[in-house]
Amino acid sequence: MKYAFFAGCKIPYYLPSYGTSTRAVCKALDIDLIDLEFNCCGYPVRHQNETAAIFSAARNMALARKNDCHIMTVCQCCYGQLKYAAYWLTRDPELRKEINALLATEKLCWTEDVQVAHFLSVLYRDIGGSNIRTLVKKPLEGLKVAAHYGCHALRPSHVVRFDNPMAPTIFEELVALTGAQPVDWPKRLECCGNPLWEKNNRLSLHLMKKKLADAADSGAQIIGTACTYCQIQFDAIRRTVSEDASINRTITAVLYSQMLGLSFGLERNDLGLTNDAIMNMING
Amino acid sequence: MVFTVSFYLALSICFFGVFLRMAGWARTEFDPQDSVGSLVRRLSGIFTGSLRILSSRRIVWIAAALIRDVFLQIPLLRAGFFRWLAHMCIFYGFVLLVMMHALGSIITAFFFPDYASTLDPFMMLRNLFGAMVLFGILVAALGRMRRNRFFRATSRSDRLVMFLLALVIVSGFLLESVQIVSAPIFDQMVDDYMGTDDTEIRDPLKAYWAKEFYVVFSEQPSSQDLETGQTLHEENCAACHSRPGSAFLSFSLSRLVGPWALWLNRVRADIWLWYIHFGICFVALALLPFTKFFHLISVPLNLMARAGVGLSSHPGTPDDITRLALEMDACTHCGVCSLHCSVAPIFRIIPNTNILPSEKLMSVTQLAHGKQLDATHLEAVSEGSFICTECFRCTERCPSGISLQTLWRKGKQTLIDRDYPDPHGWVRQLTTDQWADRLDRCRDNKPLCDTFNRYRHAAQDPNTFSACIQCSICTNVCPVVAAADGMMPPEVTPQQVMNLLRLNLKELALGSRMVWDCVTCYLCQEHCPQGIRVTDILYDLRNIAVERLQPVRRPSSRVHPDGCKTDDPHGKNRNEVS
Amino acid sequence: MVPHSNTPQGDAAPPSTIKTQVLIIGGGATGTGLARDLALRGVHCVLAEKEDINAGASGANHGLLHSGARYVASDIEAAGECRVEGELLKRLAPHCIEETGGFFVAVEGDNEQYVADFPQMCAACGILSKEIDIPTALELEPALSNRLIAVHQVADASIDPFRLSLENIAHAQQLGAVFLRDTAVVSFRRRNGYVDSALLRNRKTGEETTVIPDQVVNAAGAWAGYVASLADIHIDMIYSKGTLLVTQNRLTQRVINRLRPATDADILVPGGTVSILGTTSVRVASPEGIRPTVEEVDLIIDQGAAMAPVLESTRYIRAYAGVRPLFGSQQSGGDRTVSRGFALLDHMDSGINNFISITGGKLTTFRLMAEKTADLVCRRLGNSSPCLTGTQPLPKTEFSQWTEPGLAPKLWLKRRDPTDSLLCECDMVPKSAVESIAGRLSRSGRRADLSALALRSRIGKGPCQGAYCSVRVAAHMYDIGILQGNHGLPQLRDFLRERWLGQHPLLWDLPLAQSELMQAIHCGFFGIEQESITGVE
Amino acid sequence: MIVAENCIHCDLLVIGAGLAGSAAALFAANRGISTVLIGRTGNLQFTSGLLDLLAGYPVEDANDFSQSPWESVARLTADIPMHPFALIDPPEIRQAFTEFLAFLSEVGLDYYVETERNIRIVTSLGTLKTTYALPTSMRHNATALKEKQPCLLIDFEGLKGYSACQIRETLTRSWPGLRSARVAVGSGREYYPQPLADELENPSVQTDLVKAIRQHLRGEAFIGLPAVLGLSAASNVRQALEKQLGLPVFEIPMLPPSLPGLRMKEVLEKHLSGRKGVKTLFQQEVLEANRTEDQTFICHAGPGEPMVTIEARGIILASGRFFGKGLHATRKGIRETLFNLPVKQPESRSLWHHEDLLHPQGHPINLAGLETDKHFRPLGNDGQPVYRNLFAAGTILAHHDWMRMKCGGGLALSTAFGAVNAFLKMRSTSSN
Repeated sequence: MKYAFFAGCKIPYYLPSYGTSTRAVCKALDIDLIDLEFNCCGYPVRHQNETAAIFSAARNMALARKNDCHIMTVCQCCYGQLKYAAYWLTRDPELRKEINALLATEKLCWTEDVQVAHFLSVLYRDIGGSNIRTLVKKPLEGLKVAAHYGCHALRPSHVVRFDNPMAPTIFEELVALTGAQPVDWPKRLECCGNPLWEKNNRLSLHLMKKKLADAADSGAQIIGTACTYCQIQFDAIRRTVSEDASINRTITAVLYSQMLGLSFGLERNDLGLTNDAIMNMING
Repeated sequence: MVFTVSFYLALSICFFGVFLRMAGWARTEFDPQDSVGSLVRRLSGIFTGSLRILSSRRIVWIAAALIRDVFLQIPLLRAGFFRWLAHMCIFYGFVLLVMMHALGSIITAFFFPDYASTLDPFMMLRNLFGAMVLFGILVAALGRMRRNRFFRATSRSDRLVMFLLALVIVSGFLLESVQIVSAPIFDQMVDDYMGTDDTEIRDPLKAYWAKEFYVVFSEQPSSQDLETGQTLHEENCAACHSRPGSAFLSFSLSRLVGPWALWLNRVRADIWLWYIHFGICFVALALLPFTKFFHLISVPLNLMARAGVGLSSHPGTPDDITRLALEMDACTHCGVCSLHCSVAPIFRIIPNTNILPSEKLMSVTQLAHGKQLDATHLEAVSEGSFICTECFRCTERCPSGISLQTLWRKGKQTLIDRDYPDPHGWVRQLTTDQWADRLDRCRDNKPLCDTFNRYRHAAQDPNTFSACIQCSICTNVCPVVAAADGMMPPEVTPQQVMNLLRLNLKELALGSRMVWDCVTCYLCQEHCPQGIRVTDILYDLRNIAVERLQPVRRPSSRVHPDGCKTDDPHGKNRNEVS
Repeated sequence: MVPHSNTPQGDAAPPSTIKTQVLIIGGGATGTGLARDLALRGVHCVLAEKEDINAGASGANHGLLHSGARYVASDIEAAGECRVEGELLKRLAPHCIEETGGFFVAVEGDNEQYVADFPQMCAACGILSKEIDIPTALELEPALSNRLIAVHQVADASIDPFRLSLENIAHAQQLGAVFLRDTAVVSFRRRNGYVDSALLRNRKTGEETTVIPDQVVNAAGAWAGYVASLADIHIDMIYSKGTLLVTQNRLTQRVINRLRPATDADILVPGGTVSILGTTSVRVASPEGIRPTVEEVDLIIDQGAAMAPVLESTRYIRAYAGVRPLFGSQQSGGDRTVSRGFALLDHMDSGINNFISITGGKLTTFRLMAEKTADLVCRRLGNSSPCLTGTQPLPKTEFSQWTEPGLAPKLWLKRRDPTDSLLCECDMVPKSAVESIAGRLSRSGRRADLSALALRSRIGKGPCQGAYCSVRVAAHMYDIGILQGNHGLPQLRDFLRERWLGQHPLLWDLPLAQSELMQAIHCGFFGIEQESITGVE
Repeated sequence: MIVAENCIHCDLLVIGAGLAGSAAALFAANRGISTVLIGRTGNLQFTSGLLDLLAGYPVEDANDFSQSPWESVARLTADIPMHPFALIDPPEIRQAFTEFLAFLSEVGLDYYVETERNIRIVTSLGTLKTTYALPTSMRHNATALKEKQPCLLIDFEGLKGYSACQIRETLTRSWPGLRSARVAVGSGREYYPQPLADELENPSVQTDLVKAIRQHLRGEAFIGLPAVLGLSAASNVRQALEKQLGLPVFEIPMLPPSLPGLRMKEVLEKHLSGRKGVKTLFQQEVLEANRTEDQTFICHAGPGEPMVTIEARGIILASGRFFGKGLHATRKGIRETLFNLPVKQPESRSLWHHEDLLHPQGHPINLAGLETDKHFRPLGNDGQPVYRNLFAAGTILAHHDWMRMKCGGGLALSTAFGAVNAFLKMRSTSSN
């Protein structure tokens, strides 16, 4: 099984560990990841110029098509944006013509046949629970995880088609595979607040706070994420606002790829796993 | 005399210029907010800093960088073989020319006491090095012609530099070729070294040189006694003169000019060309600090500086700023960054060159040097800067090792401090009704065309929102509305935005907190019992707002009575109808 | 909070006997206009309206300020009046008028001869009309049918009749006139050729008032015949019912008239954020209990769609019907051919010397009607002061402005008061607006009820037709004390019932679903249809 | 997972995720039938959260509280043999309630029933609502009303559409013991029910609220609050308040979309999806349904366009009425949206509604819908079931005006119950 690995813009500089851990895990599951020089998915520019956003997304998919492989993203926002573009490109011939005309100058062309999948759905759909289970060497016994879905993978459901938008189960099931125990938390489907970071920090943090508190109250030890932005929000950004006492610090955010890697018994360094909290939780 | 004077003049200009450039680094103050020290303080900063590093163990790293990055130019090799090839040919070709030829009397003569420029192997090597440089320039030129993305990276200064270089070399070759055929020089030499006017002796030599050295004489020598000529040659000339054939380029060139040789000799072209050749060399030397030639100095310096000391990701200290200045000076505008930039494709839709790092850097540099840019330009820079997603690719790829990522962050901060933030920033400066007033006052009352049915006009197609049954579920599930307590209220709720649209009061929604604080979590859209694309509509309103509010943001400047920007970088994206 | 609104004596009952120079009956455009006209001449008058402002035809019309072009074929005189009055009103009452301009459009199959003659006919009446080429017309009005054959531009405009009458009466009151809402005439006392007193009764409270007038003006519109009969006077009236539909969105920028001899559903008038389509003309026996019917709705839509196809698919939020008071010696032919000019009757022939009836006419000429009437009245009163309504601009009052669509949200956002929440979401009417209206009403002696508030604002006029706002407004009325005891439910019922009359003929597709929600809430859940639902027997 | 399953096989496909659909899915699952539940759950938010059985009959005295609902049902079915209730034995109706309420309390949403009689509570309009099963959070509402106990009604600053004063004023003649007061939560800015409920789950906010309420207490025996006391943690919120106030606290249902409905939606969404044997496809719809020779239904479903194929041996159609989009009306008439089944309806549109919104008889169109045989199988024009394995349940059925008869909940539950049993019967007969 092969996929073009769509890392997105934030991983290389802001969250390299997501890249390393994903690669490590995929290696173990022998998914081979092809590296193409993708451009930005278009999500960041959508609020400013939707055409630009759709064109960016289309170009990526066309690039994958040229190298005939499908795309695997690890970021909910990239996933959402690519899906969104594909959705409208499929339904709006006028738009498709316009975009393809632009792509033609680079000898590229967008067509429906490029699939865009999120890391989680690749695991869930292509690999399947049973195959993953066989690789779990060191189950994360007793680790209580609040699975954080991330908005743009779930909604708008008719566009992204990731999972049941009102009662999704994929992430919890995948968490369970690692031997950890998914907890049920009321705010699991809500926003992490990152989209407003550096735009309206107060609001951004407020939303993060509510989620952290809710996860903690529901007895979770860590928040499991599968999105670059969410992870950055819950981890890096939370650390930058150390002065705000009202922010819950007991609970940490861990990337699902890292959890899975650990359960596979991979070295924490190969997973770019720096925070000890989770190690202690697992060992103790 | 002329020669010496002009040489020292050029040299001093060069040194002065270099000093100016370095002083420039020390004068750069990026962001008015930073406290940068005095010129002296910072100049000393440069030297003490470099001394400290050079005396530290870091020296090893720097040496390594010198070899890897400067001598072998590995970063360039990563950027592309032909770039590397061109640079290697030009750089080493030229350096060797300078050492063996220009400074021949000093350097070469030191190693080979019987050095003469007209003697092999030197004559052959000189041609070889010259050829290398020319070849390099050729490759570079072709490369620049070939390399096309959505824009041309090549600037005038690029052309100037290549042109000057080529001129130096070509003039050299021409000079040499003319010298080969030059009878006057022959006569002068004979006068100098044999000191006899006896044609009995002169003519055989003349004949021999005419035959073997291709000198072109006005009148055929009377005697054709080549044996005598040869012996004479071996006695007097051979010590300093190899056969011209080994100067392969100049020689073949001399065969070409042959037909006009007599005339050339008569006008003493050799002398003119001599002046021209050196003239150009000195000009080039003098221009070095003021043209792209300077990257000969700045790039290696930067590469070594980088090896010497890392740059903090949030530079603020005077020395940091100095470093940034050096970084910016190290840009050769080679365009590699723009080739790999992950938002560059957006330039296809938003034709704003400041989206492309290679171009944006120039604006940022102007910004850093405190140049007064007009509002339109600043807005363009701001747009470009905030479209950047900081994916780090440009920084990884830059052959000059510029830490662009840091520069971008710094640039954004500077723009914010100069009141040119991204739309999220400036829209918040007014409340939604104030924005509506602004639009009103600019008499821009043309309603947006409501006949679109395209996805991207969600907010302009009544069919997308008129199914609203006022159930307020969108508002109930909205995390932004819920979070409003204690912070600025969202002014209007999602439902109220839908109603403003239905009431044809779009302008009242454009600047609203709801539209700009929306976290795009799509809860409203997902829960709407009528399947209204609430979030998509909010997105679309942002698009419209960016387009329509930007022009009226500063009512004083650049606003026509009809509320359109005087120059509009992406006019093609507007969708007002008159 | 609203000043002296929560004091039980909010209902300041009017003195049981009022002496006045002129008693005006009927609070429509003419009545209110007359009140202002007289007041401006320093004549004291009492205006008695059995329901509320514009309850009759004045409130149930297109809100079209005619350029006159519509009547050039049928009624040259009326056409001329319209032209003059229209221009006058645009100058004097701009805040009630939107100068939209108008199109007369003919589509394939329309009477070509009429189309051909139209320009001359306009010219004959001095009405400016300009031919527009079809592509331009379609560009200006994309909603128009692409089967157009001719388009002429005229100076039609849209007018807000409620705002107009509210401003008129407000100004009259300022100048000392008395306005009695919910007050109907019960009887006149005739004594030797004069009506020397009139007995009035309040429909809601039942309290009676006697008015002793020098002159009586019967401006009861469609009810003029009935009112006259109370004074044993007979007037020939023709009642012509017209039904109109309100769309949810504004479909055109201009007034669109069908360029053909006047008939059904041939005018589409933009009114702020909506468009109004109409009308029909059906002869009815009496002005009472006039309701739009399903058949009329279908007829109007089918006809209108020929002019603007979007009318077939667009969402309608309301239908209403009014009665044209046509004064006429009965003629053959449709009621549209009966003069749309007005009739001023002095009833001398019936042996009464201080009773005048003004009837017929149309909204556009209300001022002229008022002027002529006032002239007669003044002549009788021996008052020689000239009419001022033709020169004095109509003043703007803060509390009458709330009928303007889209105004409430603008002011609301300006106030930026986070506690001033919207009670009506559809048209974005905030608490503050409700309070300003309620305050004014209670100052003028009557406590506001839900319907009165709605009449003077956009409440209940949006797509939800009162389903949500009724509850929110009622709750707020209790909070600020203008509702007490268990009066809330009856008012809620009246309000929703009244809304329903204009709703039920339009219930299919989305509106039907929405009305289902409304019934689920109000009947299924609150059970307001149960009289004894509060357990208070 | 959606993307994966391009084809799902199941015994029973329930179309419509409203109350009837959800109940049907539950009953089916409890009987070991592999079920797929598809539809938008949104409309559950508009339900009051109360489960009516039958408030009274005939509708004119639907407020006659003295009647036993079961007697009313008997009388109703006698008079209107076409009414859906007439298709089920009363014991089955009881069973449906028991089973459904059992499920709700199992997932933490407790209801209160007085099996033999209706319960009556106060609404935010000050009207009295007669119902059968009500959330325990409203139990004391009924008690207080019955005993006309002195009672303090609280409303919130910024919560529009709810006025404690209105309730007091409206009821005060029959219930003098009522007092009302307004308190502020947080900054007192405008509040919408759901965010407010969210706030109230926060302990510190609860303490503030209790403080505020105490100041207004004048020895009342009960405290009535708008139905916004928490969403997922509703019961905790109420108990916390009662504990701190030392007084029974009750909720007063208000203008939908309101919390009681939302709580129901939440638990149904979450716990039906988690339930063994049920697969939920929320926010999707069946776009096209065909039938093979062996009478299996092949349904193409998805969000707006086909994405998954469902093979089912039977279908229960619970797609609701006009608001639920199970029925659709044009100017010309009413049709059923999926199978285009014949819809029993008045001859012409002019007969759909009365001129009086509150006409005591209710509007004829509300009696329109699908007619079925006694096994809940929709009838064709020939009076015979259209398909032997297609059943209908809920409000889409004809001959009931739940809004006037106040029988919505009972209708949904009992018809769902009946339809599932009918499906079982059908399957057992077809299998042997």
